[in-house]
Amino acid sequence: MKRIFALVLVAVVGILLFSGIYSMEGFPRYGEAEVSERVSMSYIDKNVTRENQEVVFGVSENLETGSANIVTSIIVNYRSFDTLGEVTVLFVSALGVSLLFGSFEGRLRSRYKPNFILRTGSKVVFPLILVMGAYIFIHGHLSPGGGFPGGSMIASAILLMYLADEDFRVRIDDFKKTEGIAGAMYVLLGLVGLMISNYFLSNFLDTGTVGTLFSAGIIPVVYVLVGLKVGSELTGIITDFLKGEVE
Amino acid sequence: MMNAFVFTLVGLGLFFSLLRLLTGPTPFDRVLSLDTMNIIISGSIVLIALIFNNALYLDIAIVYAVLAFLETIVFARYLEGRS
Amino acid sequence: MVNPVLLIALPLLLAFVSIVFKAYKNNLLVFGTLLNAGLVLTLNKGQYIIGGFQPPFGINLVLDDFALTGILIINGLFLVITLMSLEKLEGFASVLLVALAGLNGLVLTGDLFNLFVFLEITAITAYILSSASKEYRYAFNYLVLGTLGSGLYLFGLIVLYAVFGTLNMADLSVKMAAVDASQLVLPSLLIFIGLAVEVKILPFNGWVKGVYSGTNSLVGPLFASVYAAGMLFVFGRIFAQVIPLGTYLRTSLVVLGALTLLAGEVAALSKTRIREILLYSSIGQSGLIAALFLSGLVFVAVMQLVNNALSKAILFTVAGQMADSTGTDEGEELQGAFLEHKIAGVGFTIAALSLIGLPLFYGFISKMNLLFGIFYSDNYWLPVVILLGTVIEGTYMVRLLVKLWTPGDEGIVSEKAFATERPLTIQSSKVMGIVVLSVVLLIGGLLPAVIQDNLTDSGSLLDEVTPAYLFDLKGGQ
Amino acid sequence: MTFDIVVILMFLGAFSAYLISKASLKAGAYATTVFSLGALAVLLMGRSEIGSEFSVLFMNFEVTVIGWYFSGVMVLVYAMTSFFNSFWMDKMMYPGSYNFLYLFSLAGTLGLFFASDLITLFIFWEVVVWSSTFIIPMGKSRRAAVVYYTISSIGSMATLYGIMLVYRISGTLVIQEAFVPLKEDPLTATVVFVIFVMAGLTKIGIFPFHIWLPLAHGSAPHTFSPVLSGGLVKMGAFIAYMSVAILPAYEAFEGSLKIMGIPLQLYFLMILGAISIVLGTLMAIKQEDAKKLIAYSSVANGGYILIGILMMDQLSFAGSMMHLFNHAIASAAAFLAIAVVAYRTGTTKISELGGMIHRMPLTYLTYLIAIISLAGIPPMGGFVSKWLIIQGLADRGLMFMALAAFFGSIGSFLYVFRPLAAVFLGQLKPEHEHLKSEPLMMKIPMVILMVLILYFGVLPKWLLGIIGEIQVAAGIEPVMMSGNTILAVNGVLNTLNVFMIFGFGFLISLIIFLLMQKSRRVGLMDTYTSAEFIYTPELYHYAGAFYAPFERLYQNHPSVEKFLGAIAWKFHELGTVVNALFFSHKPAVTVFWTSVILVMITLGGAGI
Amino acid sequence: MIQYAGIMLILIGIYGLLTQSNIIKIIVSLNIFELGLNVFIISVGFVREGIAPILTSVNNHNGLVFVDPLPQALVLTAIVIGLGTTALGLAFARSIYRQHGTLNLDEIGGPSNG
Amino acid sequence: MIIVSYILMLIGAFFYAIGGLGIYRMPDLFNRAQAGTKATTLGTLSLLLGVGVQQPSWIPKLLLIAVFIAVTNPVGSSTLARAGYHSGVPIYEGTQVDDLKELYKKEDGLDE
Amino acid sequence: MSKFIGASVIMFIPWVLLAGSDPSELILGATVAMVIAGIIYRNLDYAFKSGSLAGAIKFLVVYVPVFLWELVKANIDVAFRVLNPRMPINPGFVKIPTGIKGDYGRLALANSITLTPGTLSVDGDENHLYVHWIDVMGESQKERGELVSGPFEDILGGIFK
Ligand code: NA
Ligand code: NA
Repeated sequence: MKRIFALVLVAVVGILLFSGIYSMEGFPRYGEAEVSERVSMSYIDKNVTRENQEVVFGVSENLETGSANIVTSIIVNYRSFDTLGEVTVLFVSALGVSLLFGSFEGRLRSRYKPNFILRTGSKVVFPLILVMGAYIFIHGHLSPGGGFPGGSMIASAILLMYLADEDFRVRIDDFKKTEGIAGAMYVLLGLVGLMISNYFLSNFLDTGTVGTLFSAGIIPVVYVLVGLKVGSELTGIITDFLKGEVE
Repeated sequence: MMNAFVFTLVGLGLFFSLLRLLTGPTPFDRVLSLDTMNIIISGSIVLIALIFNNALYLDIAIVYAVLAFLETIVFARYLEGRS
Repeated sequence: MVNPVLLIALPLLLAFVSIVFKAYKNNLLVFGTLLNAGLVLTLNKGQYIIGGFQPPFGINLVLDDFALTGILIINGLFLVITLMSLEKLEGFASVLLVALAGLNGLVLTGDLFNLFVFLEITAITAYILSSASKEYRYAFNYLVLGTLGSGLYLFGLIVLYAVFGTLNMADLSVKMAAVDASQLVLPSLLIFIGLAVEVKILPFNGWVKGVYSGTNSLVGPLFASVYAAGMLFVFGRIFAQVIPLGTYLRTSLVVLGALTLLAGEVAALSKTRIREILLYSSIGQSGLIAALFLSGLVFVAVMQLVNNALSKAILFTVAGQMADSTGTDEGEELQGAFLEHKIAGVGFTIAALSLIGLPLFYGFISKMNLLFGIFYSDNYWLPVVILLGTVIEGTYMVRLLVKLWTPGDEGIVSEKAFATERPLTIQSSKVMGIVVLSVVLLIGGLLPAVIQDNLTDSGSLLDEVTPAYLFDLKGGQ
Repeated sequence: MTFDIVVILMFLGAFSAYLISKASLKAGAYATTVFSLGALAVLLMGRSEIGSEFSVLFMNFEVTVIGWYFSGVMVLVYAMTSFFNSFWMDKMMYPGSYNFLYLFSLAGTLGLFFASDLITLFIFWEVVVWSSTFIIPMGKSRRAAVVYYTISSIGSMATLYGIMLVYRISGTLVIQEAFVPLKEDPLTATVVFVIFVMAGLTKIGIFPFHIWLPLAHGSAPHTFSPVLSGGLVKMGAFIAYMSVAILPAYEAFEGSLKIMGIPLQLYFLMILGAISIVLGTLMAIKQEDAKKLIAYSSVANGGYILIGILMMDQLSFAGSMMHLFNHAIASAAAFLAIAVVAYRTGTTKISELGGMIHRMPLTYLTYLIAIISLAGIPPMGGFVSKWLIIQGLADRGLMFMALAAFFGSIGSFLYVFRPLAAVFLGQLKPEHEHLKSEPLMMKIPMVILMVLILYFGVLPKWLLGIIGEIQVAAGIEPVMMSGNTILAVNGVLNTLNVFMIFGFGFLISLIIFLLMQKSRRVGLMDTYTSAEFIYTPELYHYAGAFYAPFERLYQNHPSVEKFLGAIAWKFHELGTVVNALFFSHKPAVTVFWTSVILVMITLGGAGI
Repeated sequence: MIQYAGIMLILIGIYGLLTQSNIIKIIVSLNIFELGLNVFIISVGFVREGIAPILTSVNNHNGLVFVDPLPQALVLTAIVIGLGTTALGLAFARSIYRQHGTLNLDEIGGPSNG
Repeated sequence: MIIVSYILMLIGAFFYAIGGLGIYRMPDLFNRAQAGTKATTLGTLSLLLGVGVQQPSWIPKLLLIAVFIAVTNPVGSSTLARAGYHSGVPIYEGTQVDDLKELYKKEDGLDE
Repeated sequence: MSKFIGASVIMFIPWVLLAGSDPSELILGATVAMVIAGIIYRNLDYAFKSGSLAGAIKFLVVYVPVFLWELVKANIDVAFRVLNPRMPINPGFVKIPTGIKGDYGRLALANSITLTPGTLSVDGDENHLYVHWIDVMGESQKERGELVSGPFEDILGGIFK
């Protein structure tokens, strides 16, 4: 009865959502977004602060943001304040988790110990995943991905090791320090921008040539920091969740 | 033309795995079929990279493969010993 | 020139540093709150751009009078409350630093999506702080509703982006104003619901009871004054300045606000536990302030907001302290509790009276002004609701006050202060904080110009309803 | 000395009394007395200041005749009562705060009656309400304070609404100007009038807003009941005066339906006043507590005052203004007399008392005179003012009101007699055998009040002179006097002659009593019944269930208390419902409501 | 289409929140809701024939038709935020389980604090 | 060269199909795991090789993927099979020998 | 220290595969490898021993081709079984002895068994592997061991001593 009632209610909500959204004047049909009428056009053309006619991969130099990945240029340049906030969300969630499980000791153990196949197999791919993570956040301005996927890869590697080896234990203090330092450096980087060009988080480094490794100014630097931070934060969360129930 | 053949076969693989995913009967069977599908999907991403001539998809394929493995292990360890 | 982004960046920096130097995190918190409170005094109004990208392309901070009032209240009260209850920090120092940054970001940002990010930061710190009561089911409920709410906010925001192609508040408000308001009911409503969860508007506030009724002397005042103020400032920013409301939607939402006011006050009347009374009173006040913002009465809404924030800081500190030290906040068991803690009692009384709007206290000035404002907007039913609310609020507050001041059962004068086993103790830091806040309420009531001058232009973004109607405090003419 | 300094000094006085009390309780109480007397002196000397204006902070004042008169009445009561404060200091939980709040509310009344703008008026109104609210629980009932506050607050919030409405329409808060536009707008004028008068009614305790009055007056500290009953209820009269004289009601309601020349709006209120007279009298008769009895008599007397003010004429209005004064001092005197008894015996229950005349004859005399004045029996002041009111009513042909007023006077014999007989006359209880007489400091105010009651009953000329000024200021004809004779349309009243006649009769009966005394004093327990000794004195006492047969007549009457109590309970239940409906630890509840609201508002927006 | 699928997922999430009393299922419902929202956000920026907004040696200039990159950036942020809240929610779930021995909210009493 | 590439890719895709079919047709978890794992591993290797023939510059990354899958795919299946056995998934009734039983009996005995 | 170097090298190899051999990438890769190794090496033991390199080469040159060939055979076998309407199977869990020591060697063996015809490593203890065999043959452990892991046991034994 409750379910039927909920179903009816949700159906009504759905009908109203659909009709409400699609009856709005100017709401684009699917696939017909007018990017040229949105702020995004300037991100694609990289001409928020100066007039660019053309941006060409591997050729254009010294643009306002040198990231070949336009999404990355938004995440770490045009809207990098969001990203700082996002990092903070993860930071504070990890803090919350560790506060909740702060008194726990030891590790959760399952009934069956992982065998050598899983343990060794994981150990073999572990460095591969770690490096993959680093690769992703370092190349965030050139390829899909960036600090968050990269950091997540690092944390996945740690999670894998936890699952594969009952004796595996990260030195969580090292990770906490990494997390704190990376975060602090992110903010400091922003403050340096504030001092140099009067704008917090401004891209004060040379942005180089679009498409090359050393380009995009502070973007790769930020992504490295974000990657390290996210990686250590997620590791912290995982470690906390796997803590035992002993108090 | 060749691509069509290739994708038809890939699709068949996915389809049968999906059937197993739906029929089970145990969660392990479902995870197994999911694992298989994931491998097939990472391979398909590589194929897409070839078709779009864009190496960026290779990175995605790797990440996908990693997450697929992790998923299998997580489920396996989580389900182990539960009947 | 001090850039207000420091109000966000420095607490964040200290938060990150605090997990590296764990041993010093409480010191870092005190340092950070002091630093922020000091910085607030040096700010200049204006627009501050992040990253050097002009809005609407980049994110900007808007430091107008409205925001300035907001961060003044937030940073000031944050400082006082933190210093009052340092012994209750437990592990929360780093979380509090993030909360401070988040609250400042909420009030300062000029970008709708950035607001979503700060909303989440602030909300998550709130979820964590609400777990201090160890009543995790309430914290969980809050988390679910808060997340759903911000999801709906994001939904509405994306619909607006799809139509208008921008996320900047100023840009969006101009573009939205050019469109028929009836077109925008759905996204506006979604954004409203999103914020209403945090602002505690009925019926989106199911979490409040569980979370507020278990708060201690640190978390209670933080939630009821600082967080409430931050969320209400955002609400005011969005609904009085960014999103143009059509007559239909405006009326519906004002009615919701008024219902919240009445429901809150009526529910408070039926309660006997002090924190429960206060939490329903908070709900009622939120409804009132939201209704004022929705009516476009920014200035008076801010006044009432300030009054509520200052009063609730005192009330929840004392109530939380009662619960912390005696193990109960049941009014019956705390009869005559103020007999031995007269200063705290006087502070509590002043706060309660100011909340009701008694002359001599700041609440009176704000209540007069808000009534003038509403009458001036030719709304004659809302004042009836507000005044009825005041009668109910006064009734339960008087009931509570006489209970806390006079021991013994009805009709029997007893020397025994109260029925609990543990004695009520109040630290001197709390007493000092209470005195400071009470004095502010008194100054605001007797010399309103002192507070008033700092608020005068808070409604400046809304020229058409700028306070022509304002009660002239000099002449009453 | 100008009044702005007085107002400020009184507030400062309040603080200093608090501080002095911290050093010595007695000294604090004496300081309170000194400050109150000082305020009274300044008021009396400052009659020449009438017409001056001043401002304090953002508040504006003007000294008007009516304001001066009301404050005079008020401060007189405060000053007389303050003599008693020192005796209760050690019985109070917060003696310092008591002195503080006492003077604070006194200062509030000054500001209230001198206010020249509506906000200032409201501010001081609230100051008085709140300071008295916190004094009441220092007596024996917290519930009384809450009920007192709630009813007062309904009144003050209504006032506030009216003030805002007036300001919205006229754009000014100055009392003399704010109401001007209303004359053109009878509908709004009616709304404002009803609102203001409602505030007034709650304060005077007119039916159906009277329920707080016996509770609060009966439960307040013995030293504050006189102020509440003699003084503060008059605030309501002031508001009623404003609504009728300043609005002005007769002009605004020119076009209304009229009954005997009274606009319907006013006539309806008069009926309420009449009901209050009857109800107050009936309820006073059945009270078991002396303080409650006087409290109900205040309800009845409030009815007289209201009717008189609403008349806005030469006689009734003058009578009402005069009754205001007479009732103030008489009820203050009566409460003080009860306070003396309570101070010595510790109780105010009629059935627990008796024979007090043997221990405190002066108190007996005070009570006797006060209660006679309250009942409107010659030759006391109360008689003169009631006579004037009834004259005015009869003149207009308002026979229902006149009848009610007459009933009130007759009925008051019944309740006047009772405490007189049961508390002061009869036999002294064994435990009261060794009671001491009243202290000197208590005698002073009682003597002063007694003298005033008698004086203004016999020689009301000075008082009626001031009232005449008020009438002139309000634009009506002043009451006419020739020597000691009040000239009314249907008759004249020479108060001196009345006094002579009554004085003569009293003298004769006194001589008979003294010369032909046959009775011998017997101890209460010095008797036996059916060969059995009875050890509980109450059983001998004829004060309990005094009017039991009479009471049976209205045992199950529909009661306003029950009705309002039911409303309060409904609010309480509503709170529980709100709580149960919306607040839960399950997210689903809120998600449900969220969906419902989403649906409702979007549907409404779509025009469905 | 994908946009409709997004809204449907949002509705399924809401349905779950309305009907589920198991904490884990509530968290899952919330995640479905967020997933739908993210799909919707992405769909709002979709341009038919548009390519991923990354310049490569092949798609090498800004004259091409890209899909709107901004919603993608926003979604990345929203996903991470969702991750954070989910982690915290699960932590609460574990704490609730420890406290009450069940994950079913129906079996856990209502207000009792204090 | 392109022909070689497509043949390799076709082989890969063919084994994907076989893998899927195996997963579907085999009678119990262990037999399904057998079929699925071998087929998809070879399928992937073949497919990657085919792609590498067309895009030689991608070979390092393809190699990485290949190694990764060759290592993890059997590990995953093995882990899943063991977990399934521990959970008592139904075993094909034609199963003749079961040496695992004694191993786990011993382990369980130690555990409990 | 050897742990650190070992970890660094292990990290560096995939980087090169991912990022290519551009000098700037190589330098960056070396840095990254060392940074990650610096954070994590204490938790791991990729100790760098003499002989590791030789073993790795031997593994690549000798073992991998055999393995690939076995893999192809296995798949043909699977294809036949799967496509055969009758599905001729005769499964069982068998215990087989192994002489190979060391986790890596045993992993290689286990994986090889999984990927070769008809067998799937399920578990193992110090000296044995437990294998799901789709078509059980042989009677004794030894005999079965020969059948299942014969070709690999020798090669891997030579590499992982
Ligand atoms: Na990102
Ligand atoms: Na982001």
